[in-house]
Amino acid sequence: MGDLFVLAISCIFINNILLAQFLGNCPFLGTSKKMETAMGMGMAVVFVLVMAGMITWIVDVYLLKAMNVEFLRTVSFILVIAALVQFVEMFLKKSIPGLYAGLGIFLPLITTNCAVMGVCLINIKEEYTFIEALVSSFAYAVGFGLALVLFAGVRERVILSRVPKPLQDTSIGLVTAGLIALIFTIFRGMV
Amino acid sequence: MIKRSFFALSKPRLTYDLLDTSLQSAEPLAVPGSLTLLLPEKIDSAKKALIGPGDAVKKGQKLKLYDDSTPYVLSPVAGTIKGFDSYSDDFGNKATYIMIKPNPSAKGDEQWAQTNLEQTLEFAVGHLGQIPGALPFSTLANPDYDIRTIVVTGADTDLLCDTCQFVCSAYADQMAAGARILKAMIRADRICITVPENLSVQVDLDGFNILRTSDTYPSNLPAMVMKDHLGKVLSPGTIPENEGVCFIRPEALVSLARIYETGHPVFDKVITLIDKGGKRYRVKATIGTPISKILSCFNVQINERDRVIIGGPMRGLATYTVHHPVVPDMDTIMVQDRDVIAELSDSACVNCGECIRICPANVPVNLLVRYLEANLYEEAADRFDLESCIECGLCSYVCRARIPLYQYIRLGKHELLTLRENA
Amino acid sequence: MREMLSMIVVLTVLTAVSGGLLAAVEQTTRPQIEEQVLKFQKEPAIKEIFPDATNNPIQERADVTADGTTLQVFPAVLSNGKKAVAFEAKGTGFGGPVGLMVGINIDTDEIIAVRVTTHSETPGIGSRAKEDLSFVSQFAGKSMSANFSLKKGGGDIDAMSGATVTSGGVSQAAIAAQALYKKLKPEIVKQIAN
Amino acid sequence: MTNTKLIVSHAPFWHSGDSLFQQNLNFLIALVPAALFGIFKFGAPALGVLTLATSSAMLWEVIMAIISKQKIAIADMESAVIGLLFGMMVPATMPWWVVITGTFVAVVLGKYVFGGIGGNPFHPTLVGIAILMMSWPAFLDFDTAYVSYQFDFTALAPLAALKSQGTSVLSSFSTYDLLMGNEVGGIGSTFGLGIIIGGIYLILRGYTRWEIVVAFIAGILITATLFYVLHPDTYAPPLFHLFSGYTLLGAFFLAVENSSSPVHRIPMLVYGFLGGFMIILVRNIGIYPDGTILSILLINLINPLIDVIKPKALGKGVSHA
Amino acid sequence: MAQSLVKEFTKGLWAEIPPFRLVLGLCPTLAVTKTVENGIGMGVATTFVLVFSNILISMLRNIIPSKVRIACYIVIIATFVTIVEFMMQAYTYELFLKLGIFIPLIVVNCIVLGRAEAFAGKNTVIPSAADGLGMGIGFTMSLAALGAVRELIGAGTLTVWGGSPIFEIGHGYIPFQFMVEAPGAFIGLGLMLCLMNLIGQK
Ligand SMILES: Cc1cc2nc3c(=O)[nH]c(=O)nc-3n(C[C@H](O)[C@H](O)[C@H](O)COP(=O)(O)O)c2cc1C
Ligand SMILES: Cc1cc2nc3c(=O)[nH]c(=O)nc-3n(C[C@H](O)[C@H](O)[C@H](O)COP(=O)(O)O)c2cc1C
Ligand SMILES: Cc1cc2nc3c(=O)[nH]c(=O)nc-3n(C[C@H](O)[C@H](O)[C@H](O)COP(=O)(O)O)c2cc1C
Ligand SMILES: Cc1cc2nc3c(=O)[nH]c(=O)nc-3n(C[C@H](O)[C@H](O)[C@H](O)CO)c2cc1C
Ligand code: SF4
Ligand code: SF4
Ligand code: SF4
Ligand code: SF4
Ligand code: FES
Repeated sequence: MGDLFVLAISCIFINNILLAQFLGNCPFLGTSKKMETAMGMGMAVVFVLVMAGMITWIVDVYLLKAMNVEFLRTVSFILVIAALVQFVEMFLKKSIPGLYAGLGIFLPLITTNCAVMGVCLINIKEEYTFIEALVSSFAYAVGFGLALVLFAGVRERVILSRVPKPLQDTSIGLVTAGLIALIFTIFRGMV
Repeated sequence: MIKRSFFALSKPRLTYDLLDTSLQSAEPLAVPGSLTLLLPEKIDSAKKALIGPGDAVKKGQKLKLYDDSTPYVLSPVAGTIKGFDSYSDDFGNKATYIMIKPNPSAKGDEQWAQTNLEQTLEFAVGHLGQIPGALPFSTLANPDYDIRTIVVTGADTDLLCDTCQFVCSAYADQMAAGARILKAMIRADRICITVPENLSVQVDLDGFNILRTSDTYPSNLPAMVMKDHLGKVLSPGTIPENEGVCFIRPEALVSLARIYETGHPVFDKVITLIDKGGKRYRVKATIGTPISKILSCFNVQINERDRVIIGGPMRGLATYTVHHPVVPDMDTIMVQDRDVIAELSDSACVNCGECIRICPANVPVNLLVRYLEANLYEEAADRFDLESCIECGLCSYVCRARIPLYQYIRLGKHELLTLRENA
Repeated sequence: MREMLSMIVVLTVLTAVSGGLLAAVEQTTRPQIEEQVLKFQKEPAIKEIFPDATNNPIQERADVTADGTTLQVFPAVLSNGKKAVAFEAKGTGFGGPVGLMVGINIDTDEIIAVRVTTHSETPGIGSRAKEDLSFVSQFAGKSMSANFSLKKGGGDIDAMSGATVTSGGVSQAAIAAQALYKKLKPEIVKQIAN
Repeated sequence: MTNTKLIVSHAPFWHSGDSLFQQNLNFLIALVPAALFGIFKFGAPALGVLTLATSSAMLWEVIMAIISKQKIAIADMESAVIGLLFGMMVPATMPWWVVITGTFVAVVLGKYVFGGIGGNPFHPTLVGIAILMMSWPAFLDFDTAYVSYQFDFTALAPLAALKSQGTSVLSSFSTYDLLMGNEVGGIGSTFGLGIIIGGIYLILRGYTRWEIVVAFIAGILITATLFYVLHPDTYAPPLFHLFSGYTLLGAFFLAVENSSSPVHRIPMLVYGFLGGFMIILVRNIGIYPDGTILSILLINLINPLIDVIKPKALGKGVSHA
Repeated sequence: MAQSLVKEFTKGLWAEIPPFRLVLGLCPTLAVTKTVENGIGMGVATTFVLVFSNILISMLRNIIPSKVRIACYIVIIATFVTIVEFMMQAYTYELFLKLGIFIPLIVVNCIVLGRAEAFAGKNTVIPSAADGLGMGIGFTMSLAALGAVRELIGAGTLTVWGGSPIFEIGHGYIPFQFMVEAPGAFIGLGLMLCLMNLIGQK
């Protein structure tokens, strides 16, 4: 239990998927101009990542490793994630329209998001157990959401300040993200 | 002007001035050789005006531009219309100056003689809309509001001003009479009057519901009086009238009483002039008198780049011309030397939080100003309480970056209205 | 229906072709990949640990197993005829796992030398563990039963200044090597005897 | 009189007289005791670094304004404060080119790119120091910086010594010594008493928000006490933390930077407390010897999120009659 | 024909150069540009996948039913990604170690799927190949440029291929380490973007 807690803390802060592992940067910059959007994306990622983390772990251990075809990992993971996103989208549309309306436009974005694929691959590379993989997927997703929301908070203000013209928009967004990555090194070595 | 104190751990406190008792009466000023009336409607060259240069006007005559227009002014004298000029205010609202040359020999008060002085609201709306003190009859008659409470601002709303206090003490009887007339016209349940809690002058206020207001600015502003004394907090974007409350000047009641007492219209307005040194002068001037006449009467010298402010230091309006006339709601004229004028800047908000500390309405001014600068008015209203602002001007007074915040906010509200009207 | 069928057929065929192709590529590249891994990760370290080896430890590598633990070992015959073995153990440093190749004299259970193999430490700070030998050379000559903890933790090893975390990782790896060696030594001796 | 040009400006026509220049002038005044002490202790090189840092920061501001054809805004002294604070946080032996590179990073990456005054989401000086720390840590190493000096006290940076040698070194640093600046460190960051006096001056003058300072110090003391009470052998006592390293400078001068800190009361308290808490967390379980710089940058980062906790605006939520 | 081919090829080199113009594919851009060498390696690997997946997809575009088109594209792309992965492991192992997880992640690189969907699925083989090659080279150039800036400032060297630098600033230079650290990647890219905006404005 304690180990899982440490794992979770480490995935959220120390090895933050965005700021320490460089995964999921396109949505990081794309969906952080408004707090509302950022929160929607954060929630969508938590939802999909937890499910993807579990399913790809099962696929890897019970299919790929069992049949000794690990070289199909990339192909099968991406298919699983794409199918999952499609399925989640259909399911939500039918059964929880409220949530679907909230997440809607962010779901398709997630398929081509390094963070989801990356975490699934990390789970395998680190040889996590199923429970560890579950915790790590959830915690990485929370870390993604946290970084995204923090970034959006700052960015909402930066957009309103008098940023020199050539630096506006993505450029200053990247500079801000860099400083946030610098700040996140504060958590290094804490577990 | 009040300075930031050396140790400023607590927020600055600005206090109202009490009645200047050295001025016992208001000096009457002779009718000048030319008067200017301000009509809040612009001239439409496509339409044929009812009045034009050369027309003779009678004292008390109702002057309108067109048949179908609502705004009107009353001519304070008998004389001749000399011409028109256009005038535009702060937000580009257009109005018209009507120049009149008085003719002392003309007998021109028939207009009023012909009219029966009815004590009804309909009559008042049609004929008393421009009496000194500017009683808002059209508001009182507006069927959208259900005005049950009248609040007389016996305590002046802006700093330095003491006209209202003066009117209350000098014309207490007439004020009470005016209140009875008003009560008869409308269905008001009660008439309140605000009085500074430390006012030493004894004023007879029988029949009024007395509200003692504190001496700290902005406790005399309508929204604060509503909250502190009437127990009604205005929701953002509403005005006292929405809650059935109407704020009027004491002088409006005095004028009402005088008109029904004498059967004649009155046009002399009590005005306090505050010169550069803070010395006050009290004058009774005919509506339409150019400000320059009042200034020269007291030998108040105006130099290049000085300011002439109509109203008090926190909420007044600087005028660009000393020819601007006395209007029915003009109580105070303040002259400010160019040397004491605080420099404003176009700096960005530095987030010092001074405005947050002082804002009586808890408006997050630091963020609000960012959204206003970016022209995001809807967002400013939804998330940053633009409409909660009671327009006291304190944020601008303390702003460390010297941003004209008060003006931004007024402009923001104006733009928001335009936006919503166009939507 | 036709559309459905064509969807299924196309996807299945595509996936099958992809699987076949990848299987073939994997088969062809496997030996080359194994060689690369050895060449880049292990060989340099082993060469430094046993500069005077008379055999080729890489070629003579073998897997030894005991109690379900498998370890790849590199046996060496030194120029003075002594027998030695090298294997890799892992610890956790500042930026991730730190691999440590440990070379041991089988007869005396003394460390001949250790070298960092893989790491992802900060260049110039933690990476000194690999580049600057003054730190790892502390291990040389120590017995496999010595205390490999850092001095801060009560052991014998001086941490690198400014890189205590990396130092801790290396120390962790050395301690892991101790455990492995203890467990697998009989098997290793058997293997080398062959 | 009739044709006199009048000034048409907007209400209010009074101003409290406060200005950015006043604020920054007072900031500089408040920094004087600690800076002077640094000059006495570390001699001419310290004076050189402080002057160079202050002037180069102002120069960068001018250069950037000229390049981007903007109004030059050094008269508000904001960049002087950024520069002086930078100088006060670095050792007296820092080479000139490191100083000017540092102030360049602080002024340009910390402030200019965000649109200048009021736009910076993080404390510019801290951005400069943090980036320098990551790039050229050797120039910020106080243990090696003063090898040529002779001191009559332990010439070890207290926090670095604590990190590398554990609590056994604590006996070499008395609370009195730390408070009176008998330690090595940044030019202006060692004289605790001077910093406290300057800081209190600023609070009284109303130029810093006391809530932040108080909550910050409370965060440090409470967190450090918790650690200390649980494991007195492993962790340093609270006062050691409060008086060593950049802590006091952080509490009184860095965490309170306007643009990057909250303005509402509860957010200020949360902000300050979290800053103090993170510092102790970093020192006790993190990798950095001193956590002040990154902790303050971290609370700068969360500032926009927490500064939405504010008292309800007048009439908000009141239903229409 | 030849003219339009040239156009398909060159648009990726400036007008639509990823990731500057299309703000996509940021992860590899940020993560692997510590050195020019890494940038080029990543770029070449991505180019390989782009060209071959574009070719194959344009060949099969009439057979693939539109409803499962994305799935098919993904399978094709993933196949080539895996091939690259094996090849790099076998022949450029050191580079493979440095690029790590970002090689399999080419599969989710928005640029690759983006080109498949936007171009190869609608065009014939030769233009698709030209498009893929142009975009790939543009991407490689961007990574190399960012890598050059970061490596030069952050390490004082330029390493194009094979591990040893082709250029060193000199022994007096103390590398500005920040630029090769994670935060430096964001800021480096942000400032380069600013530079491109400045050039674009003129
Ligand atoms: C060493 C020094 C210390 C000063 N200290 C203060 C001070 O504590 N408070 C202050 O308001 N002005 C201080 N000043 C600034 C001048 O007195 C300044 O000109 C004056 O405050 C401006 O007056 P004003 O605010 O009325 O325009 C100081 C100036 C110097 C050179
Ligand atoms: C994390 C945290 C830390 C706090 N730290 C302090 C503190 O150090 N000092 C303090 O007076 N209040 C602190 N508070 C706030 C108080 O509990 C209380 O909410 C506040 O003082 C109420 O202030 P007010 O009602 O006067 O505005 C803290 C609150 C939180 C959530
Ligand atoms: C902005 C700037 C950056 C500099 N960067 C470095 C550097 O990274 N390394 C270095 O040794 N000198 C650097 N210099 C220092 C000078 O170029 C000069 O070579 C140095 O001070 C000579 O010192 P030395 O003779 O002691 O080596 C820099 C100077 C400036 C102005
Ligand atoms: C940018 C940066 C990189 C660091 N890299 C390492 C590292 O690779 N290994 C390490 O043990 N400490 C590292 N540290 C931490 C620090 O130098 C050291 O652990 C403490 O000073 C305690 O010795 C790093 C610190 C910073 C600021
Ligand atoms: S006239 Fe109006 S503003 Fe002036 S003192 Fe009277 S009530 Fe106040
Ligand atoms: S500014 Fe005018 S309305 Fe306001 S208080 Fe002064 S005199 Fe009255
Ligand atoms: S004018 Fe300023 S201080 Fe006054 S209520 Fe409005 S926002 Fe608040
Ligand atoms: S007083 Fe002015 S500068 Fe200070 S926070 Fe308010 S608006 Fe910003
Ligand atoms: S490359 Fe687009 S999210 Fe990573």
